[in-house]
Amino acid sequence: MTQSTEFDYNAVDREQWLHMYEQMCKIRSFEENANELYFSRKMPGLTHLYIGEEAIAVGVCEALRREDYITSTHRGHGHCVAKGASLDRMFAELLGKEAGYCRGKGGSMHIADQDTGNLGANAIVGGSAGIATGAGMSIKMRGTDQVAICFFGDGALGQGLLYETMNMAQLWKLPVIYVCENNLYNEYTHNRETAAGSLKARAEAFGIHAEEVNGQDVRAVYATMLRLVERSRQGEGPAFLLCQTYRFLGHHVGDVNREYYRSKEEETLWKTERDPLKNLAAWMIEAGLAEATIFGQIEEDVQAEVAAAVEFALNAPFPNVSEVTENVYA
Amino acid sequence: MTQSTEFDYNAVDREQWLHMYEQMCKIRSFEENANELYFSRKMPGLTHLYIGEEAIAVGVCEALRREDYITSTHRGHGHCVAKGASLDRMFAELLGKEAGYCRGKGGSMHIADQDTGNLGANAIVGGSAGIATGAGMSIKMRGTDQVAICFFGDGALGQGLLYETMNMAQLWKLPVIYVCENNLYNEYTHNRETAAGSLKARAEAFGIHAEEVNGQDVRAVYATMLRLVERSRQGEGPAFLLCQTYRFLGHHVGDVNREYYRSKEEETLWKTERDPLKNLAAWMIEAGLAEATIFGQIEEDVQAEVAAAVEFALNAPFPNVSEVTENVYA
Amino acid sequence: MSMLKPSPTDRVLTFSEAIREAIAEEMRRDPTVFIMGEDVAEAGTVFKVLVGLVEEFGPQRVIDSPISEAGIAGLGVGAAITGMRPIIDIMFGDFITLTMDQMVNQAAKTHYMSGGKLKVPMVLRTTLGATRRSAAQHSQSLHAWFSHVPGLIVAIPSTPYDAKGLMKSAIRNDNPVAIFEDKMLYQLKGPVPEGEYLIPFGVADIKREGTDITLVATSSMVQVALEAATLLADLGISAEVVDPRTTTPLDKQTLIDSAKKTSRAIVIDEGYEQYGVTAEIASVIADGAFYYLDAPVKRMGAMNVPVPFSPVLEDVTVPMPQGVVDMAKMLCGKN
Amino acid sequence: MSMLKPSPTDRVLTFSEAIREAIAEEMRRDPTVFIMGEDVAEAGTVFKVLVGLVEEFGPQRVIDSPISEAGIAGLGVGAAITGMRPIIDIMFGDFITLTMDQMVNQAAKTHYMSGGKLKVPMVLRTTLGATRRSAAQHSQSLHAWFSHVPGLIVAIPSTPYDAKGLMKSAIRNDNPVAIFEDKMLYQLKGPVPEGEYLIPFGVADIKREGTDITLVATSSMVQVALEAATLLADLGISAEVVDPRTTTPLDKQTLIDSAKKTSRAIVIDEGYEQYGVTAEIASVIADGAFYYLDAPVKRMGAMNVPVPFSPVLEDVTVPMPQGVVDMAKMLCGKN
Ligand SMILES: Cc1ncc(C[n+]2csc(CCOP(=O)(O)OP(=O)(O)O)c2C)c(N)n1
Ligand SMILES: Cc1ncc(C[n+]2csc(CCOP(=O)(O)OP(=O)(O)O)c2C)c(N)n1
Ligand SMILES: [Mg+2]
Ligand SMILES: [Mg+2]
Repeated sequence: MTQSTEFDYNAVDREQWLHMYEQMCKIRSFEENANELYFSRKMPGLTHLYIGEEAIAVGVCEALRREDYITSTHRGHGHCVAKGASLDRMFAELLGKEAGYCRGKGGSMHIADQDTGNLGANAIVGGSAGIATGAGMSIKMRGTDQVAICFFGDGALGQGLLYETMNMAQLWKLPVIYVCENNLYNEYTHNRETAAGSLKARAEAFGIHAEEVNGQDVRAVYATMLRLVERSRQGEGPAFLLCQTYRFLGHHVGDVNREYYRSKEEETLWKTERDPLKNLAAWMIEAGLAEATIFGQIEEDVQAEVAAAVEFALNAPFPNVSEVTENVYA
Repeated sequence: MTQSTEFDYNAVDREQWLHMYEQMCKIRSFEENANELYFSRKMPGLTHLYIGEEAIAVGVCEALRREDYITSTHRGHGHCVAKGASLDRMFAELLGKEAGYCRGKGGSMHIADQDTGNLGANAIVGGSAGIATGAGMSIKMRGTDQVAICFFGDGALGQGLLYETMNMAQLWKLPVIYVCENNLYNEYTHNRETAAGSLKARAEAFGIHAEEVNGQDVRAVYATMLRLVERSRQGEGPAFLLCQTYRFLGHHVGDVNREYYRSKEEETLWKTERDPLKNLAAWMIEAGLAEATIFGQIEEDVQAEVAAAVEFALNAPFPNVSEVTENVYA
Repeated sequence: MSMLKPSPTDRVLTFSEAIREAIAEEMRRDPTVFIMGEDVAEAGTVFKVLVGLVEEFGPQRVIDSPISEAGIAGLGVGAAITGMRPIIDIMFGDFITLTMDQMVNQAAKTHYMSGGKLKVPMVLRTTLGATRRSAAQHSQSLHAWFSHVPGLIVAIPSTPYDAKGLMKSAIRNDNPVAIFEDKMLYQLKGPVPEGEYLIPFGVADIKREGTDITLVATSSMVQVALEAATLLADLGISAEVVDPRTTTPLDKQTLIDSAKKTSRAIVIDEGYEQYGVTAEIASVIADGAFYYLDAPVKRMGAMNVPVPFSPVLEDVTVPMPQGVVDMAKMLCGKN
Repeated sequence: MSMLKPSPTDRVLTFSEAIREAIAEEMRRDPTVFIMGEDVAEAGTVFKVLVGLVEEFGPQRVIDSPISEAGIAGLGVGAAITGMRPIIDIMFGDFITLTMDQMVNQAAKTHYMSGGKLKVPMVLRTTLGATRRSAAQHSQSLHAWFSHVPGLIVAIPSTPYDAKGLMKSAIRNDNPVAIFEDKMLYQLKGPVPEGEYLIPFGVADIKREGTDITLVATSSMVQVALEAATLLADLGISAEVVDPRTTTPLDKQTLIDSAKKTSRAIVIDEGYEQYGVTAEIASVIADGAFYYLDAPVKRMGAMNVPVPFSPVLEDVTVPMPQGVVDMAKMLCGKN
């Protein structure tokens, strides 16, 4: 939580902050609706909500271009929205419809959208570290100035693959940024039980430039990422960004009674004092960048957009059964 | 290469240093004979010689008790000898004979000898990190004060498994000591091409106590290990020991022309100035602990023992073909 | 004792309860048994199979691990070689991909490579099965891989009774044993006697006797086969349902004998059909019962596609009773 | 063009040279092709197959990697999705154990899971085969595992001609392709035409025509089968040797047609026999040629034991020509 403070937040356009607010708002509303679709039994299976962590996806993706790559996780809706996917096709995917981003074949845990550079959510914890790093390798070989972002949770630091790929990224100075979303838990286990030593030092051991940031503050995430992305574009190699955050709800939609692994007080603290949306709005109002009413307006607009997207998805047809054997091979 | 200097080498008995010399001598002679067995086509397959690295195996194992565990590598003869195995049964294993430690089924890369706590050489680079760490877990659960040593090469730091297991070792304070034999090469590739950042920091990132030592100086290795072993026996958890070393010969017996990956000068430097046997002898003579002649005497005795062991192995019978289907299941 | 079948008067347990009971009994009996995996302790696994164990045995023996499948499998091997009897919990069968080196190159070979000196008495429990809307990386049935590997034992229970007996045998066995539990079976109820019993490996169980056709089925496909057998009975076809219970070792004789008796066979398993368990079993029967067969041995595995998310697609990828009925009718010449 | 056979007047290359030539040609043709693995550059791999490539293409395209099999497979997937055509070199087939998650959960499924949008045009080359005195962790033939997985293609060449043509097809294919090269074949010589040619996947090749029995053989077992066929000819038995060349996709029709013609078949492959490639092929033939077979389809795989080090033990674990001859004589009723 260092250097970022040097960044002058006022150098950023009011409109851009509002855009980030809107993006976070979209993610939150998307997730609330996904939750609702689950409880009303309209969505098959389970899904992992990103509520509470919105500032990371938005702060990171705001520092990217459309042609930059991201790889995402089982908790991937936020990354997908922030990178620019449209909500209707996302909901359609969650419902297993033909109009979904993956024609219903992937579902929540596998949404990919190459048009916005999203190489896919991944249901294997840490499983996308190779893909993101390989994308970085490809960027370097093709000689573009893209970057590749690898999103993953604190739990993914348990996977050996991550260390293998960080080593190669640093050896070959690949433009990959590892973004660790440390929400303190691996499913139902606090990471003090699963992670020894320092999370950040695990990247530093490979000589990778690493920083830590308050993941509830979109300004800090954005400002830090701008720097890290620039470094990578300039050929300075990979970076690691440790974001401190919290998921406000369960590990997945069905994880409702959580007291056996974390306290209500802890949840309340984060929800009330560290809500990334509230905090951005409060700062903008205080800094005189926006009036309070504008945020309500944004929320309303977003909610209308999300409602329409849900409607679209609910009415969309399922794929034809014959599609089951299509796309096994290219 | 710090703390160890605090150790008073004179506190160690002259007999013990001579014993270490003898052990190193045994390893060297064992390896020279293995090389010869290969070139005279009496040994099936290839083998990886430990010549030049003897001080590590001996310095480490000298700090252990018989009931402590070790796991070893493809370059494992040194560890096996130092832990107390007998040479005749080792040679018999190298030749695929029934009298071998594994009844000829394992060969050079799989010698195991549970009577001396050797849980086995391993032909998967890094593959024994789980076994050693699991042995540490078992020690802790069974409540003994044993320790488990995991020997591996610098190349094994490329394997994710090592990071997964170091994390657990530190989380649970397991009595495991990771001994990295950094001989600079992964087969035919210098590790500056394969390892980014700091090798030692890779253990430190997990909060593991790590030290570095001159792997050509058996005194330093022994003194350092004594401390690390004691820590682990006392329940202070794992440690990591980075040993700087060099293999004097090829990656395996067939690797004879090495100039395309390392220079003759480099080899000569290490062989002449950093030979662990010569260096120990020189120090003992200089410190007045031994006369020059004694080393020649030790060598002669060892060579006789080794020659007898080779003889035993050459004359030993192969296993009966019907044994091929035995020991698949316990 | 070990070969007993459950009796209808036994108390009823779910598949999940039977597994928990087996593990609890063995942990009480033998202090070297412990279980380790992701969220096995307070959460009792994501499928809730182990709920209550940490309360009884404490966190020293019911151990929440980091998300390190290769690592915990490796620790299992090391602990097993040095005197413990670990049970390693791998949440989804799809994640055995991460344990292959430790299971196949280490666990399976240590005994042999050491000339019989070292033993690896460990259990790897994991799951299989689709139709839970979990998509391609959480729905596979990959037991064919382990079945291919000498040195491993692979158990694949289909009833609460078998699940308990096989689990207890696995824990007491001196070899690495992989147990695949179908996620869709956890709530299945069935009789489980109170007393202690074990089920030996390599002994198939005839789940239903019949005379016209043999349905060899594994895991939840046993339920599919039993349903099909009921439907077939209405059509006048008497189907015998045989459950191998372990794929390695495989009770070839019972399978062959059944096929010799009925002269027709279908093999049903939820792994991918290509190069899957059905291939081994079908070829064993086609060879062993060659001179008795009136029709080719047919195979029904999961469709050879990654498991799709969309329910309308996913449901057609696994064998269903009606499909078995249609195939059986064809083989029996009834159309 | 692609279906041509080599002609006896073609120049002679070793298996190893044919592979190198295929890769070099494709690297010249397509700048997105690169190769990465342990000791592939200056050392040209431990088997010396790639010697000279780094000199021609430079270390940017012939890349020495750390000893990170999972990692390099993963990088391959990512590079392939984003426009490159990586060839990932996994030294010993035993080490694919470390790549299973990346190959099976990522490479094989990405195209399907993305609804056809993303493609993974990567090649994983690795080895198989025993009898090199390399013991249990360096001698396995694990191609049955990948063959089981929809989304992967598995090629397993037996001659220099096939090796070149299959490698070129693999590099140009838009799917993940695994190629298993037998370490014992690298020095095998055979005709390879100068010009460009490709071998399509899923097309078996009849290596020798015959009328009395079909020997389906893969990789180096093709040589074993050809030797057996020569010995059998002396006994008056005419054996047809069929090489599937790819296990997935499998050219079922050619195998079945051959068995229909000869009415007897033996399937020979160097993987472990249990749940191995022989099981799939045998059951396909036993089903497809059911009404034509005069004898059960027999299988000969590697013995179901970890590969022992001692030469006297190792040599009996793999199928040998005499064993094939004995089995064929039995099936043909000549004793
Ligand atoms: C390799 C693997 N192991 C286990 C799981 C099951 N699983 C899904 S999410 C999860 C926890 C992940 O924790 P973290 O990486 O911190 O992400 P978070 O859910 O907190 O966002 C686990 C264990 C998995 N999907 N993949
Ligand atoms: C997982 C795995 N990958 C590759 C190999 C092939 N291989 C054998 S030894 C070796 C180099 C090991 O280097 P290092 O760990 O430094 O040990 P050293 O040989 O230098 O003692 C390699 C790549 C292997 N045995 N296992
Ligand atoms: Mg987390
Ligand atoms: Mg080395």
